[in-house]
Amino acid sequence: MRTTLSSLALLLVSTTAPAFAKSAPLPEEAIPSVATLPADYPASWLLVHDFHFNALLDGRIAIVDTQNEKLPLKAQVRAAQFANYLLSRGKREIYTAETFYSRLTRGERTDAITIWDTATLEPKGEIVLPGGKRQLSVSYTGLFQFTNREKWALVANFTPAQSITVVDLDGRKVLNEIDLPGCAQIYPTGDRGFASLCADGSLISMTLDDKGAVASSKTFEGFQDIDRQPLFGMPALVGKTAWFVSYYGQLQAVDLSGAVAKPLPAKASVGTAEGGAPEWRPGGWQVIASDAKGLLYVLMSPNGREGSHKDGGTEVWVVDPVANKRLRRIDLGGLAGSITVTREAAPRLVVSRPDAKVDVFDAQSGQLVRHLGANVGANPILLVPAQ
Amino acid sequence: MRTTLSSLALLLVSTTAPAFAKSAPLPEEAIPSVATLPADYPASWLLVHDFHFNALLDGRIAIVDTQNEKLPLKAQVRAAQFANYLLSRGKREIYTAETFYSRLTRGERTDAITIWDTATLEPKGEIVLPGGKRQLSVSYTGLFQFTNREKWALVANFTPAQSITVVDLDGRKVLNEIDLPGCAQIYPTGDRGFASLCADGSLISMTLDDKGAVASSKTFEGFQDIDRQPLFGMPALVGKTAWFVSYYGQLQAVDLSGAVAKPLPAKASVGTAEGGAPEWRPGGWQVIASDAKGLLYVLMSPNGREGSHKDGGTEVWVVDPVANKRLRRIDLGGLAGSITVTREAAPRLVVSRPDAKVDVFDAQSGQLVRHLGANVGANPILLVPAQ
Amino acid sequence: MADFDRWTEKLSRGLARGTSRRSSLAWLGALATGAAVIPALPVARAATPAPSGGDKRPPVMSSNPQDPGDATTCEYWRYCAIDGFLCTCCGGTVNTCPPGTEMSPITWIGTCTNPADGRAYVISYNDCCGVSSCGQCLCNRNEGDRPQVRPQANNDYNWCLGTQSSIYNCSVAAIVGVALEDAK
Amino acid sequence: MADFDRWTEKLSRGLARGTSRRSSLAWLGALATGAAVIPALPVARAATPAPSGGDKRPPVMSSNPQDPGDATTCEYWRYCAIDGFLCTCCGGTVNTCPPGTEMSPITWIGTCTNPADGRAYVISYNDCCGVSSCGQCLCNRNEGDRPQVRPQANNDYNWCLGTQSSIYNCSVAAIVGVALEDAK
Repeated sequence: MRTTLSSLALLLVSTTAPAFAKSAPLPEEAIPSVATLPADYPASWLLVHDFHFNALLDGRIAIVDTQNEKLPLKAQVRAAQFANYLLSRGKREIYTAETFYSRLTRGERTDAITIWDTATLEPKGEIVLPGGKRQLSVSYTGLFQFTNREKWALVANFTPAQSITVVDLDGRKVLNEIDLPGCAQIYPTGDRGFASLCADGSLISMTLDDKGAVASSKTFEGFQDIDRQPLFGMPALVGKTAWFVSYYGQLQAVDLSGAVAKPLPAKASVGTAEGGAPEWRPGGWQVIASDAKGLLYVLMSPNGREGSHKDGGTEVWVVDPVANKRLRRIDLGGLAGSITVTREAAPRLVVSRPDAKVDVFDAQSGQLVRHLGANVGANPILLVPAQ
Repeated sequence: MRTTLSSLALLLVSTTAPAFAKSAPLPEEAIPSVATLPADYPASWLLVHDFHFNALLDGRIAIVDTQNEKLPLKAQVRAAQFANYLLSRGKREIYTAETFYSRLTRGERTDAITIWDTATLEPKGEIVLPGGKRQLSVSYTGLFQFTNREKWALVANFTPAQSITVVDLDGRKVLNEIDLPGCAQIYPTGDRGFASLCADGSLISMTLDDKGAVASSKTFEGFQDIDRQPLFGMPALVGKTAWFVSYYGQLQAVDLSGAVAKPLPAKASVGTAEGGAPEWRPGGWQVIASDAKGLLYVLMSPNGREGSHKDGGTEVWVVDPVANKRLRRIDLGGLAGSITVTREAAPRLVVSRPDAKVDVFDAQSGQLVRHLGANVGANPILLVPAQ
Repeated sequence: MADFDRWTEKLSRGLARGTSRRSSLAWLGALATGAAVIPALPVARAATPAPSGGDKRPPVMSSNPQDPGDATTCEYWRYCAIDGFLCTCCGGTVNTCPPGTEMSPITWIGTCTNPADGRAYVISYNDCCGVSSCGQCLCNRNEGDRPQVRPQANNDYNWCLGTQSSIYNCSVAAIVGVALEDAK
Repeated sequence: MADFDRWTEKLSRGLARGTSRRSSLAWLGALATGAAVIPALPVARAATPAPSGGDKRPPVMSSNPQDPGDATTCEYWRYCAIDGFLCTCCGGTVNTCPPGTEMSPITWIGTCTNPADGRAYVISYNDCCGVSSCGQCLCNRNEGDRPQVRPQANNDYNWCLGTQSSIYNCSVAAIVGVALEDAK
């Protein structure tokens, strides 16, 4: 009798019930059963990029509830091979820009944007990106951005020729490709445009027409001094103002609210402090964040020197950039690589550690609120608040 | 000047040479440069399945030199999504049987065998397996086997309907599919056939014709008692005799040399010992190995009880199965999950640990020879000697 | 699912879903051989390393004292024959798959003794599919696990079968019945 | 490679291959601004966790005393601006890709000071491509690393470009020249 019938049957074993109370047995449970998420994620949630160094082609977005110290991981979304991602709160969609090969590591390359429903995390659609040119690099928010009121997305390309693909998310199609030699990172401006940083230190700002073609372009020379004050690529946004921080702690603002980006004359600094060896400098991957009041939070390394800018930091310095005044220092009790600040009523400073642990601090008092443990992913390098 | 010219230029910095001896500078080094392997792997090498639990779709075969404690990892071969693999010494080829999706985790499924050159590890060809039915499970050697003097391969399928796909490796094509309801694992027999274990405890042996169809089939009832003495799925081979070990340490042999498998009457046992709690039993993933003299090595757990059969073991017991005599016990100094024995002049017992460390012992003396560290992969669950 | 063994599918779906459960179980029970004795206390994890080490999680207990234990640990009673990442740690629960995954309709089953009521329950270990390895709370226990020749008693298979994708994310442990009527 | 910026490609290939190296370097050297000061001693690893922890490896030293240090550690002098898995630990060497991979023809470069001779060498950090993440000896150092607006000075890019596959396995650190002629 060579059937699975016998295998099933032999599983069921005779047991003799010991002397327990004669309660009713636990009920049978409904399967299949699959959880869903609220379509609108709470302010305590983050979309964390688990970059997955040991399997870069198998990265993920971890959806994380920072208020839940028992079960912070709410779900995982595929984010293959140096992916980038966006959340549209209005459309209740997550977008991943990914790269695939027909044989995992070899064969035909396909770049595509996948559209995921925020509640079910089921894919709703896909837009293939032509040319196999999507920029693959350690995760920056500026490689995939909305424009045109989240109807469109801009994708950075690097072959190493640099360009931007304009995608109509709602229409599920690619609109245009814009050559952008010598410039990197995308910062959306106004209704339909973006700014980018260029190799000579300039900032370029382009507006787009309704076909996704360049309508106007303006260059601001000398925006940054890449030799003396290079800027970290990811700024913190205060409203529509992007605050960049340099390797040495200088703060520089760009107004992105209008059709054309406007570098602001206001400059500030994170300040200095004793105790550095040789000095305190910003250090880490995602080193600057803002809160709803417009304060900036900068991750600081006490071992600042040439090459320390990705080493991570042990303190967060809180700065009022308008007053150019440091308000306080938060001791993280150990090294962190990335930081963000939530928009909760009581804002939280969330930090990820080199050992994949995530900790939550009170952004105002600087007190530790809770440990989330190493329970959200292998390499949580980007922390993006859901609100 | 927004060009990469400037970016290159700015990299080159003025340095003033300190007071060093005026030796010639180190020469420039030739690039590109890619290493190759010897086409015939030495007896100290293993093909280790790194199952990669944290990214199952991105498993690998690690090619490991167990004599090299500094750099044991010689190369990695793709082994995607519950892969299986084979090495043909004669053809100097490695075969991987893998599963791919067009969008990494979703989309169109493709099962395929890839043929890799042992020296360059470049793919030489591919044979697509139809039907998306390849068995996906934790790695067993019996899911992908040669027959017909390594000209053909047999692939286990599970949907959960069970069948075997017959593949002509040299002709790069699929020959046939053989239904095999209720049976699992492939053990090649004779020139062109295989045996398999079935759910009623029988062993079935089939011969194939030159088209890959079943020419004859013979069933041996009562080969194993799955309730009282279930056999681990992977036997150790002594010549063409397969020695299976049961969950309780009974040894059972099958002669696979002829066209039809022949269960041998000879039975043996790993024996018993004091100090178990409650008793010593085989435990681990790859729990039995042989040496060139025909001795068997069985990984033993001191905590043997129902369900302990995959818990790993702390000792290896060496048994002469023909004399039914235990010769010695080797203390592994900690838990191991898989074992093998090389065919080196001085045979080595190689064990992998739950923390991914690999250790090498002298198979004769039981003395530790060297630690290879956790330097070959994340989850080394199968250890296959290259000779 | 074109290649399914229809008979097997129907049988295992029936079991897994709990539909016609009582009759299937009674029917199967009549054939049961009473081979293995299920230990009352869960044993240790098997020899697979924990993923990304971290602080110990706070326990996740059910609100029902008749279902005792921490569902994020391998020692929880229902996990007596599980092999994989615990869905409780992955965005699901002990019997619910994480968002974005699909639960396998067919599965392997175990028989685990609930220490609170002494009953042996039939547990369906359904896999959640279509998202890559969760990477959290890896657990392997093998009480009642038998070789691959008995598929429904073997946890080495990837049971992401009959799903759109065979990619494995995590495993749940759902109660689908009490092992024998006379155990009540 | 159809989409390559031909000018960039030619320049960087020339540099990376060492062909016409002397003339390119002299030409580029004339434009050098002397901005960054390369520290003489390598600094610590960056904040990426080590992969599968294990026993410390025995050191792998070159046979040349003028090339000192252990090529399996992040502290080796040539790695001053590397980011990735060290190919020495993956089946390659400090300047050779592992079997089965393809070396990227274009790359980022760093300028590292050799503590044995005090010279600043131009190091080409070519990526090895077509096999998934090696997973051994992860190392990130950033001396001279600049933002992504300067691609050849930035180690955040996946430099598996112009290769058959963009899948990243590990990185080598090959000497392609001495930074300035007058440093001799």
